[in-house]
Amino acid sequence: MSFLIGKDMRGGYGGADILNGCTIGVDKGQIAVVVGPNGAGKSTAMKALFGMLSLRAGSVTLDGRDITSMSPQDRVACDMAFVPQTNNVFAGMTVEENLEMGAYLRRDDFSDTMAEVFDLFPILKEKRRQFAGELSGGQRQQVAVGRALMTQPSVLMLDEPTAGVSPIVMDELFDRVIAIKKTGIAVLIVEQNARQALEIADIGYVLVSGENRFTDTGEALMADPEVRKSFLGG
Amino acid sequence: MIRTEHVVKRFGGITAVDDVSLSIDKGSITGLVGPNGAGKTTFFNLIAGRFPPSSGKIFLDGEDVTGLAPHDLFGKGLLRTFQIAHEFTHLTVRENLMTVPPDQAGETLWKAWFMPGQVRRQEKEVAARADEVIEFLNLTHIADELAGNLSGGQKKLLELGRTMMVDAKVVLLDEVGAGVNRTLLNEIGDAILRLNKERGYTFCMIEHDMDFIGRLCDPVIVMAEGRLLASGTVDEIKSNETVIEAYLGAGRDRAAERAKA
Amino acid sequence: QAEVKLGVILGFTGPIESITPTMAAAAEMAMSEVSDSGKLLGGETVTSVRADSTCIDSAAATAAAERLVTSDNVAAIVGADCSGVTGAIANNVAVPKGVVMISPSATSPALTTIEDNGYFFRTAPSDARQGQVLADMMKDQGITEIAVTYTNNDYGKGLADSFQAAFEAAGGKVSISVPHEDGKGDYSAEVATLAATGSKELAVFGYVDQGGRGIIQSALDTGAFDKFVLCDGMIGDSLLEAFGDSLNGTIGTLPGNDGEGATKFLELAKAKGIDGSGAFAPESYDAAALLMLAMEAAGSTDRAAIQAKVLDVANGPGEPILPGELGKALEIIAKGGDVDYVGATGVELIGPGEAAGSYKELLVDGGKFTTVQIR
Amino acid sequence: MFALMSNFVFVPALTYGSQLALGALGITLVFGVLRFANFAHGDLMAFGTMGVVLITYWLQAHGIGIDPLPTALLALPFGIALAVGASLLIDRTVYRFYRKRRAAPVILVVASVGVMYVLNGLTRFVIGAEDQRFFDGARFLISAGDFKDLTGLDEGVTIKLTQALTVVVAVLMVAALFWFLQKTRTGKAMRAYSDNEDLALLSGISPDRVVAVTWIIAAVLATVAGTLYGLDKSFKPFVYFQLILPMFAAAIVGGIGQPIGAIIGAYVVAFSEVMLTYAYKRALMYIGPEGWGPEGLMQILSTEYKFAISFLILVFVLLVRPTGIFRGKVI
Amino acid sequence: MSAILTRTRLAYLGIIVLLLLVGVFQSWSVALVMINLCLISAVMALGVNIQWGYAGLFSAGTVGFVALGGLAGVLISEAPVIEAWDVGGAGLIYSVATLAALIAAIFIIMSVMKPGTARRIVMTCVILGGYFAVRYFFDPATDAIEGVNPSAQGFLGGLGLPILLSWPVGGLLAALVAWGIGKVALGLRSDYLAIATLGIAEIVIAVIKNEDWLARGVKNVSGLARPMPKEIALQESPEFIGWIEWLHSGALSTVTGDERIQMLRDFAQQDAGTFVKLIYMLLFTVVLLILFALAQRALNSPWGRMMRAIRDNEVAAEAMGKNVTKRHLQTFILGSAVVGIAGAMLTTLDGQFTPGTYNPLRFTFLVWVMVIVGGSGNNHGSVIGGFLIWFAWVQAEPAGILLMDGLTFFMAPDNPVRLHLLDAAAQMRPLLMGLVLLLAMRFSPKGILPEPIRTAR
Ligand SMILES: Nc1ncnc2c1ncn2[C@@H]1O[C@H](COP(=O)(O)OP(=O)(O)OP(=O)(O)O)[C@@H](O)[C@H]1O
Ligand SMILES: Nc1ncnc2c1ncn2[C@@H]1O[C@H](COP(=O)(O)OP(=O)(O)OP(=O)(O)O)[C@@H](O)[C@H]1O
Ligand SMILES: [Mg+2]
Ligand SMILES: [Mg+2]
Repeated sequence: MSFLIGKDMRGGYGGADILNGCTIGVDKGQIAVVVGPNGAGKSTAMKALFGMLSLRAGSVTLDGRDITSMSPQDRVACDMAFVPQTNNVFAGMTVEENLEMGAYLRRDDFSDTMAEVFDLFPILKEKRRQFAGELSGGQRQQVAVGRALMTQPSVLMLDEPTAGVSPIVMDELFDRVIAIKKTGIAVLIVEQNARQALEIADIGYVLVSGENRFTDTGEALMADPEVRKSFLGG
Repeated sequence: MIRTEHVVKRFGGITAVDDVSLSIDKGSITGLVGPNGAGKTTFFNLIAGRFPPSSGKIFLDGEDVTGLAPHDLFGKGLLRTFQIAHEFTHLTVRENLMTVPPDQAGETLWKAWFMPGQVRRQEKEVAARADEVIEFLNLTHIADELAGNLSGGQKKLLELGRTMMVDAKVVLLDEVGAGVNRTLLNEIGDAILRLNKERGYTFCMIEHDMDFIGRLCDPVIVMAEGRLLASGTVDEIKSNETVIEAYLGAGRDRAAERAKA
Repeated sequence: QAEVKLGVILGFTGPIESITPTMAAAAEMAMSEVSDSGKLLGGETVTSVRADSTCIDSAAATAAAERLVTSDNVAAIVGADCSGVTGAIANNVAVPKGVVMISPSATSPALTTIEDNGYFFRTAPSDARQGQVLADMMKDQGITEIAVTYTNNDYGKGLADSFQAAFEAAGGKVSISVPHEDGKGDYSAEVATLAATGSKELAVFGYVDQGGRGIIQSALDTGAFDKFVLCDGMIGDSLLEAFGDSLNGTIGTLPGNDGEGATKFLELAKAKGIDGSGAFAPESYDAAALLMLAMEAAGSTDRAAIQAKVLDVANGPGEPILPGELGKALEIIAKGGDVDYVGATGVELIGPGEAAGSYKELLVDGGKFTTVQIR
Repeated sequence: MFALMSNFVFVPALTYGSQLALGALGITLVFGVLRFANFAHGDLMAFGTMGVVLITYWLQAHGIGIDPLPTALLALPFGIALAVGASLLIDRTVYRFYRKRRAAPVILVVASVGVMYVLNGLTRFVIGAEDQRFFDGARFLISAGDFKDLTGLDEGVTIKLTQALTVVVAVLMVAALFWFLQKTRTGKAMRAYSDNEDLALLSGISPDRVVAVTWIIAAVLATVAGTLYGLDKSFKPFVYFQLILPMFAAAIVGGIGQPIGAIIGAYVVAFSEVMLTYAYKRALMYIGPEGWGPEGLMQILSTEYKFAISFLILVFVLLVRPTGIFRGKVI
Repeated sequence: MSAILTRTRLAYLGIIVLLLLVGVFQSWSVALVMINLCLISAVMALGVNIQWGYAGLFSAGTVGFVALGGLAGVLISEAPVIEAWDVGGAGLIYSVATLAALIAAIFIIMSVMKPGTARRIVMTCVILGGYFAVRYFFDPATDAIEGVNPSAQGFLGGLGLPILLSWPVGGLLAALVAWGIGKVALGLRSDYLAIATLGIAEIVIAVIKNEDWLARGVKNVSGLARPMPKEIALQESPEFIGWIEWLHSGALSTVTGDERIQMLRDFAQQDAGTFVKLIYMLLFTVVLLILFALAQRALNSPWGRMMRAIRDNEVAAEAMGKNVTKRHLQTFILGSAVVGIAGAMLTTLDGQFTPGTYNPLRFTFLVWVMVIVGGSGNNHGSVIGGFLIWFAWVQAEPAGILLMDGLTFFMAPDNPVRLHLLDAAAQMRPLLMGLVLLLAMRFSPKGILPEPIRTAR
């Protein structure tokens, strides 16, 4: 049983179901990567895991506890963190305030964490007083990830964190993700930069039409010619 | 095709584009790369008339177009996509596409009122074209879905699709690849090549995926901190020390290391 | 037996909503007086059906009036209040349907000439007359220059115009004439402008519970003026309650020809817990009373028959009738006698069915209105 | 000269401006956090003040007071409680529904028009449409007479107690609100919520709490503004309802969503109304040589156009700075 | 698609039933009065829907355009006041000419001089000088005009043309002013545009209220001409009487003599009102149908699609070659013109022009409520909203009284609680109106007839 797992999830946005019984799980100290074509339901699955979508069937458990009907902000209190794919910064707040909001539930001194984030994304330190809405696409993405890191989560969920991010930062990011997982955190990533992501993945899911098509270790998926051809761009 | 002379753009104290002079050749597929915040998108916005440059001049096909409004530039055959998708949320995917063609008879009120025949005929043509594009982008099953309800990647596809609705001269693509499935992206690459070859479109594309750039673009221009850093063929760029330091990093080796770890 | 219904259409919501409840209560006071007397058409009771004129929304007022006339089947109408809606109701409902309406407060001179087929009356005199009276009064007081502010509607504007014409004809000078909108939050700009003329007195043509009061308050607060000249809409005890002795020396006019009717009305109202001094309350009482007397004179509640009798009961010859004497009046009429309804405001309807307009000159003395003379 | 300007221009405009400011502050706050223009704010003011008035009457009837200050200040907490209760209840029954459904702001605006009507009716239903005067206590801080005696000048400056009170309270309220929004956690959470609701959720911010706090503050502001206004002028529901337009104008001129903007905007509206229509004749006579006086009244524009002027200024400000004096929100 | 169709049909059916109920339980006459106002409201709502529903323009200046439409009623139908023209016409024309010269001068300075302090100084001098020059002709002229028989005239009068002409002219007048306003204000974003247009509307109304020479200002113009004979004229006209005799021949044949004359008189009185209202209804319906057809066709055409695209995302629309500014101006003018037509219709129906009526709460926000409750972006919705909200607005009042009566029927007639409640019954009107609004929005948050998703081709 994984640390965080969404089992046989079914549900959607009111019309036809988007998730058709998919299962996604990740363990502590693991990186799980979800790939799949556009519109497969990857983001939807992430939202479901985070309680931003009510499920018609299936369950979400965290550390053995059923949290299917828990509200998102309570999940934050359970040390889960999520970076959505779109709309993932407070555009009208400064970069620094964005990070502070990430630490909203923390009562301790979070200046260390902030320093770490600034280390990881030096550009943010430079732009700390600028409104996030005025940043470039890639910079915003960095703010978004930085905000999630501020919570010091035990589960970190990232929806396409590298979209629009320059190669050098992407590398940093993946390095950082590996470092994070090594501290015993469960990391769940949705990626279209699938090959890089699967390289570091302990477990990979290929999602198609809201169903699990393939589930295996990252390496194995990378090696599977069919997966490569249909989903990883050859 | 596009030429800029000493173009500068400042936002308050920030200089996003700093004295950029370059030209994009007719019929080329030019890549534009650079670290986050280098000013690429801003540069596109300047060319496409989203806002006027603080100083400098912009030429399209030899004509000075500095300060023209986006719709005027569209009329001159310049199309662009947005890095952060700008779909028409409450229109369906098909309607999103059908909105694009210019000079539709039905967009003039009195024709819409009093010449329904002509309008209907034209609508049919436009719809047919939209359906072709939809099919090409694998969006057929959601052709009637509201664009606001699409997934992140689908929205990017729609962005691209809009440029395929008209015969353009220049197309500016701002990270169409980000968030798009790689298999599909390859097909998109093919389409870009085809449009370039068969219809003579000029492309300028911002992209962070060097493989994709490598496959399509020649030449490649690198920007950093608002300035022009380098330009040349993909291979030249990839081996350029300053570019590696500022932008590419030691990506390849590190990935290999990681795989081992 | 069937009840007799009278419509009361006033602006219960809208800009003058703070004075209309008293007006309606006064009209209903007359109705209950008649009902209690048991003498109308051999013991009919009269009930009022209220409707909201909104004061400004002609369309809503017309709909409400239409309802009164065709659905509630009222015999006649007391109302409306503001001249705009009054005109709309008269033109579109009352006159076409042949229903008498008596307005207690629409004073616009323009209403004198509407094509009313004889169905529109008012117990409030036209502004033209009051302007003259005010001018005369001021001349007698030796005032030669005055600043004027009026409520920006046809009542205020009409009065200000006619006053200015009369005053200037008499050699006076209006230093400035400034409109004010009712129901606004602040009148300091108006008062500042008025004060800047250097005039010593301020004429306020407005409503006692509305902008007019705001102007006076602002003027007193800033010490700009301490003597005011008030029109009928401004006369009310609530003004004195609010400002008391600071108004001493202020003068004003109120329709009515002798103190007796007004005094009786005030007593009656007081007994019923109504503020009889409220703006247009006496006129409302008179309007209702007139309608019921006319009904008795007509011997039926037929609308056309009522119309034919209004002027008869309003004017002499006949026994003068004061407020509180409606029972007596009904009796006289039933016996075939003649009455001359005087009422609270000294009703005397002239030519086109409006009050002739004799006015009391009032002076605030010791925090009270006292009648100085009749004009 | 100084006295003249201060009496007729400065003091009244400052007072009116402060009254508007308190109202505009509430509007701007609700707009800033909940992202809709709350048309019911004027009537919320009236509703809360109604509570104050009723309690004041009761206190007065029992001879309880705090002379020279007005009794209403004692009753204020009760009025605030009433308004807070009402706005929380309204949020619960009306706005929450639309919020959960992510309705467009304009839907909320129209819902607030509905609330406006309901509160409107309710207030009058309880206390009536008539004027209520509930002011007691000392009237003047400095009266014209005192001032003349004090300084020997021949024009008196008057400052009413309520005027002073209004200005002081307005300043305090703004300072407190500003501090609260910029510096406290809850304040920042409110801004974050208004910026991006989903993401606020993902940061562990409880939307219900943010919304509740917003309404509580708005209700407090409304009641205080309403009470101060009522003390200075009088309480009449219709006027409160009419105040909504200048209050909106103030909030927007200043840049909606910006507390400081609301204050500045309110003073801009108030001062422009008074100053542009003021007849400068007498003032000029003081400056000019003895015996000299201008022909006309020296009025820039006549008072007929008082409201038009404040709106004209508003339009002008917007054309020069399209989102208000302090960059307001754009939705 | 068909679900939407049924919903639309049901909504219309519901409205018809409501009006029938009014006819049965109150009176047919009331029902007719309501229908006429409903029709006008529907036209207004249609106009606002064009602005908001199609293009997303948050214009809060509706009341100004209603007033301008109304003004057209006066300017077209009133007889010209010759004396006023005699005494003030020339002065007024001079002042207009001066104004034109001033504007020309401003443009010349703008084009000839370079921006800078010098230009600013010259500009200020010219504008100030021009202002006083205009006032120099304007003030005495208007004073003279206002002095002509002030209690009945005191204005220039109109053209003395049939009042029906004022409907298109009202639309044109509104369109003209909308063009000016749009040029200035349409660059503003949502709420800022709203407040700016609100302000401009206030200015328009202030001008109408205070410039007495134009249309008597707050002194009102009453007794406007009608497109058909007045009721009292009808009651006297032999043809009409003949027609009534024919219509009621059954009932009339049962009585004779005086009784018959009396009955005939009653019928004539009753039917004259109905006749007039029916004619109005017919005229209004024709206008509504024409405007509706045009609006509907526009909305469902590529033009409508383009407008919706602009509403959704201006930046993208601009990049797709749509001239957003121009289109905004176009819809703003169109919507305003429709509202202006409605304003002229309203003035015609009222038979008078009373500037005091023009209150933003009644004509701007109430119309907004109609559009939103009906369903913005849906023309049927606007019509339904116009009908429903006007219905609620008018019926909330008797309903309030009825409710209070019902609630207190068990109390003694002089029970103070009952008396207070009955006294406060008028206040039930806003309360009920608000409740209706909130309930309607609760049960269909996107409006009674939401904007359809255009899937079918
Ligand atoms: N509206 C604005 N106001 C202030 N600064 C801005 C604005 N838009 C962009 N910038 C700044 O200009 C710089 C260039 O931004 P731009 O979006 O052009 O970068 P980019 O090269 O496209 O980056 P990316 O690859 O991340 O998309 C950034 O530092 C950004 O913060
Ligand atoms: N708010 C919404 N309402 C209705 N349908 C939606 C909504 N969001 C997404 N969908 C639909 O759900 C499907 C899955 O969307 P989802 O965002 O989960 O895809 P994804 O796998 O993340 O794709 P991508 O890689 O492009 O981000 C899509 O077909 C989309 O049209
Ligand atoms: Mg996704
Ligand atoms: Mg970019």
